[in-house]
Amino acid sequence: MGSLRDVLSPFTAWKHVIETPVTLKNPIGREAADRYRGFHQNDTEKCIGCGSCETICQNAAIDMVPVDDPKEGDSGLRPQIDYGRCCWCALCVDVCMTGSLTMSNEYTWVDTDPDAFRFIPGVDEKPWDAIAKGYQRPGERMLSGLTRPEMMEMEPEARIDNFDEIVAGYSREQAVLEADRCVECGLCVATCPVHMDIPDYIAAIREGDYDLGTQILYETNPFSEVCGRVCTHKCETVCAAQYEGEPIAIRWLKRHIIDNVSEERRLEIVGTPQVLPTGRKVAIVGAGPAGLTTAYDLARQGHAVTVYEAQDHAGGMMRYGIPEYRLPYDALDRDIAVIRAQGVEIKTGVRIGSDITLAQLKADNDAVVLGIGLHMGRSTRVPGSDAPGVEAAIDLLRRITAGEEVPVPKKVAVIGGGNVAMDIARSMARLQKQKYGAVGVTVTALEDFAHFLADKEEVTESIEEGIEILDARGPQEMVTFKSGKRKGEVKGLRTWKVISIFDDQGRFAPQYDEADEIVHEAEMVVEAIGQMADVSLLGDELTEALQWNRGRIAVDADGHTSEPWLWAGGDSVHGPDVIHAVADGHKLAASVSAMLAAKAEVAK
Amino acid sequence: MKDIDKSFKKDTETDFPLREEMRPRKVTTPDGQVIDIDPLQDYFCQEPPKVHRKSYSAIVEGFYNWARANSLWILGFGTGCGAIEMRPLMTPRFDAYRYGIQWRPTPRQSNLLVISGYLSVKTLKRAIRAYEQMPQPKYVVGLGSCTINGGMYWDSYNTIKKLDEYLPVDLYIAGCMPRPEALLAGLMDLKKLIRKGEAEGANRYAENFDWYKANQKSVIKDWDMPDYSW
Amino acid sequence: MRELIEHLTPRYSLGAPVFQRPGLTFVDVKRDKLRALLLDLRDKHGFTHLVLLTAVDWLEEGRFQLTYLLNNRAADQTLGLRLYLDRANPMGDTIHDIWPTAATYQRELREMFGIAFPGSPRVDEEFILEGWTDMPPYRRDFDTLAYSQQTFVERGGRETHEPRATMKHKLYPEG
Amino acid sequence: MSFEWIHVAYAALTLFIVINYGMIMTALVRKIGARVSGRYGIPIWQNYIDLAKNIALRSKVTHGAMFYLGPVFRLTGGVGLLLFVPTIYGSVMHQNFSYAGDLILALYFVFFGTLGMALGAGESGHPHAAIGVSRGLAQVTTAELPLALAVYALSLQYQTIDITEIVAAQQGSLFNWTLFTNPLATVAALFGLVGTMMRSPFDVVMAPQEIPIGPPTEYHSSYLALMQTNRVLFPVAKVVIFMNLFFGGATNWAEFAVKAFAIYMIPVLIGVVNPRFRVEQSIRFFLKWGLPVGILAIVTV
Repeated sequence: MGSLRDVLSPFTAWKHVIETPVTLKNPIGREAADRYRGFHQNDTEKCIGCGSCETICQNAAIDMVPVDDPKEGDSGLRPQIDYGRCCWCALCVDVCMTGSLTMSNEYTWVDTDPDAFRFIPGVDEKPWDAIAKGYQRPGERMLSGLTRPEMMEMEPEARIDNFDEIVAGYSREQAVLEADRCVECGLCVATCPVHMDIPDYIAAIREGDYDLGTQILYETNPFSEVCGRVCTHKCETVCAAQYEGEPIAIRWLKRHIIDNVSEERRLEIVGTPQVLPTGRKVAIVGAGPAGLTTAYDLARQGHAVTVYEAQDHAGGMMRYGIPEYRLPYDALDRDIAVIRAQGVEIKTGVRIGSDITLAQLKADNDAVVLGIGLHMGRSTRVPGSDAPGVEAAIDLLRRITAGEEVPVPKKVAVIGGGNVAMDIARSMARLQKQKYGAVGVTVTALEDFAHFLADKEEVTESIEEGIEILDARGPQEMVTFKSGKRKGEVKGLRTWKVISIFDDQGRFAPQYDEADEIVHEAEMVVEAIGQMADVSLLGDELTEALQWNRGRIAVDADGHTSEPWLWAGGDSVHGPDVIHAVADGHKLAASVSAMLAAKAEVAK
Repeated sequence: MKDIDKSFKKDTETDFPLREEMRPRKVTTPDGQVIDIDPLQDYFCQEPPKVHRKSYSAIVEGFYNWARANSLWILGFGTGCGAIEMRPLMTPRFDAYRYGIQWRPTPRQSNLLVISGYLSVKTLKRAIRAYEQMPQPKYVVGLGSCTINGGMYWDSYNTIKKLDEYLPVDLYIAGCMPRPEALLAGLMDLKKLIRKGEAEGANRYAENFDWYKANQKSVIKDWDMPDYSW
Repeated sequence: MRELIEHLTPRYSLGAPVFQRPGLTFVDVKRDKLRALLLDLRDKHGFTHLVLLTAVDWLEEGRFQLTYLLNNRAADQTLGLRLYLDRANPMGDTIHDIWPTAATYQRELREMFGIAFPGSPRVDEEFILEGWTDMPPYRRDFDTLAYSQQTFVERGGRETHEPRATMKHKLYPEG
Repeated sequence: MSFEWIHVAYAALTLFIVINYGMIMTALVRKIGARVSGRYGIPIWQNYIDLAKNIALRSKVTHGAMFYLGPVFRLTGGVGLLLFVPTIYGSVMHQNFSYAGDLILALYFVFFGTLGMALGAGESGHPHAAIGVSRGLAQVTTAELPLALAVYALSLQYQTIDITEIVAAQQGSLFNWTLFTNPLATVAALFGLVGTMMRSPFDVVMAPQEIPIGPPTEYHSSYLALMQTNRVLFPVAKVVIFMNLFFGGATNWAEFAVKAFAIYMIPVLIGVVNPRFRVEQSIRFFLKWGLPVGILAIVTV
């Protein structure tokens, strides 16, 4: 038995009878903690419909449902959440790439209808839409990495006196790290002009299955080496990863695959055409990305394809426009070798119009495809632009590639702010370094740095290499020697400060601050303000017969010109860009092939 | 979504044998008499549930509904993790008793069956029997995701996904688990339903008895009880 | 721990030990040596507590792994014994007489993995499952989602769309 | 005292007042208990709602005549106890049917309800009910032992078995109450009171948490309503006996209300703050502490 104290002590509890009860007066609807994980909210403007929330949901509680039409970088889908499944673990919020999906701290939802517990946050109006409290992913906690592994690059001192490739490519470890950041949403696929299966080949990297990766690459693009290096990577601009860090380095990952597959293995994987020859013949003018892609596709279908190239080597602008330090020639050759292996015959050094006429091609073939590119530089047409010492960038680049001797003065001025301007500036800088041990290149661009046309890394690297880049400067005159032995030759470039480039209607009409004038001393002025196609090969008669659209050959959606036997595509039709040219090539091939099939049907 | 093995087929051939103690047999009584025993027939009532009409007078029915609403007796039967959220309501902090809500230990004295979260097949069997033993009118509240569409046990081999296939549910409360406050809000909503005379789940159960039984039997393989028990 | 393992290895032909972390060691054992080893560990080396007995289904390798987790409380040491059984005809040896709790674990393994433990009390009776006629559900070739879909009714009306396919369908229907 | 029919009406009125008094008082006591544990507790009219709800239930399952009679017997116990005891001393209206030997009858009625319950619950066939009944009877028997002994002591002291006479003997002064004239008997009787009021620590039989609610496990709807009515009536009736025997009875309704409430509060005071005894613990307690006090009360008279 216990003591009397044990018997009496319980009675002290009676003191509570006069105290205020601890009961909550009105518990219904009581506000939850500030960071309570309650019902979902979604900022549908911010949401890109990448579906990461759906993928990560362990309870299969999320469906992606269409609420809008897809746009670039937005699938138009939005998550619909089934509260008959959700367990409020907030993994979806933690993984949300844009941070649009959050949770309010509201938690009371009672309904007699079990089907009512399914809703699209942000679209179906709910009482908690405007609640600011609740769970948001803490900023510093990300489920995926934020930054790309740093690409190993040559230091400026090491790279400036040669044309060796600057970028080393990812190592296996780096590539896996980067591939792991991909959420496989596939938004990039639509944006890529050729719709490469980007998430799939990134997954192949993760698995270490480079053969599969190569196979996926070749399904949509025969220029993996090229695109792995110099693609304009539109895909990276819509990448879901960019909303929380850097976009996935899709281009480098593509290159990583192709770096890990030997040329022989690549030929084995891609193989040769698995169909009987159709007996149809197609001539393609220009061995650039558009022409070669067309050739690759048509050859795979069993057609006999001949490519005519005016230069000594195939590759077009990829070889003659892009400097070697960005795209080594042997890499390009490896891509072309695969295309050749499909039975494509490439006749180099054959100029249409002089060596063989288009009429001849038309007569010998079932179809003719023009992929002639933009090989003529535009001129600024300012005073003195026809003086000796004024060069077209595209022409200079071609001559450097072809191994011709080009003049290398100590001081060079470049007009233009695009990638071609950077290419020629950096190429000239290298030649100067080799010759004089010092760089003396000035780039004057019409645009200011905020609106620069060239890629950021191009600009950064140029500056690293000692190139002077001046933004918002409009060329006014090529200053020439007025007298002396070098009379008429260029001695400088006079530019004015640009106030605005476009007028109110958006037309090109630059305004200058004439007081801010600089004369850039230079013995060579390079114009890099754009290119045009050399359409002289068409001949007068055909030029007359074809329809034109602002100086370019008019084509329909499939690349078919107004002449039934003639197709055209690539840079000359759609402007300069490798990946667009490849896309065009596929389109042309499909169109030509459809026509050939129709012909075969008729022949039967 | 999880990957699924398309070639997987569940075993639909094998019948589960009736348990030994449920089989009909002969028993010798202490005084030497030999009697036949069929537990399924002898121990249980075989009468199906009836549809009970409302009171003839609307005023009386209204008063009754008011009384029913303000005297909710919950069967203290926690089927899943949600039972843990039901307990705070009994504590001084929430004090559900002030709303006329209390917990009863026996289905006979309860009007409300709260299916508190996931319901495994094994528990479903008990829940059905408990529900059927409750006097009419009776109510069922589904607590949490699991009762709505399986919740986090959506791919489990032994929990049911849709509670309304097996019992007539009056009300669902979303959450995993719902907080006690949400549960209390749900009970207040149920009170409104009862007062409006819309909580007639027991009659729905009686009207669609065959459908409910078929659904119940489709998942409970060892059905060794009568179709209706009270 | 290392000394103990070194001491026991020749006598019970143990496999190579894995020193997971301080206080936790795993080692492979042979079936015919298990019983003697367990008794030795319990009676002479202070491993008096059977923490758990569980199984792993190595489907690809065609075997079950039984893990006997023993704890020496005084020395704060846990020793996991791994024993491999043929998956086609899994037969374990009951140790309920060494640790009575093992009988419960063995009932569970019998029901969930289909591993037989002849002689273990009530081992063939239903344990957690009721009216189960399918293959033991913890086996990895038992697809729980597929089984669930074939058995239970889910709430209808749900349909999801893949972003990539939706965009492909809408933005470039031609392919 | 001669019988007149009007007494039936008077008794019904007493019954009505006492039931309502019990309804309100038990709710109030529950509220007080709730306050002790720091909450608000049930609304004061909750007992009426529960009663109405139980009557309003549509389906009723019966297990035979005895099942039905169980609660009836139980209620009879309560009603009988009340009716054969003078509720208000000296009042013609609420004298009820008290007669010369009513003390013995009252003692019988205290037990009668439990017996009826045992029969009814047994009929339900529910094993929990059977377990509950055996546990309940065992406990109640030992709890009533000190009460019975106290009553004997009282009848020895006052030389009568007429409650009205016992009450009459206590009139005049506060110190004429049995509480002061025979405190040992009072204490012994209070053991009985605390033990049979179905409150902690002696409520393991009917506690919801224990072998689900024991004897009434099968009772529901109207049957339960009957039992509920009894549950508010019976304690008050029992309290009335104690009031009459030990606390000087009541001469008007106000005195009745105060005294009944005060006596009712004795088990409440203990019950609210104490945990439950198991059945065998309870039995041991009554035999060890209640029984000697009861015997002592008889011996000292």
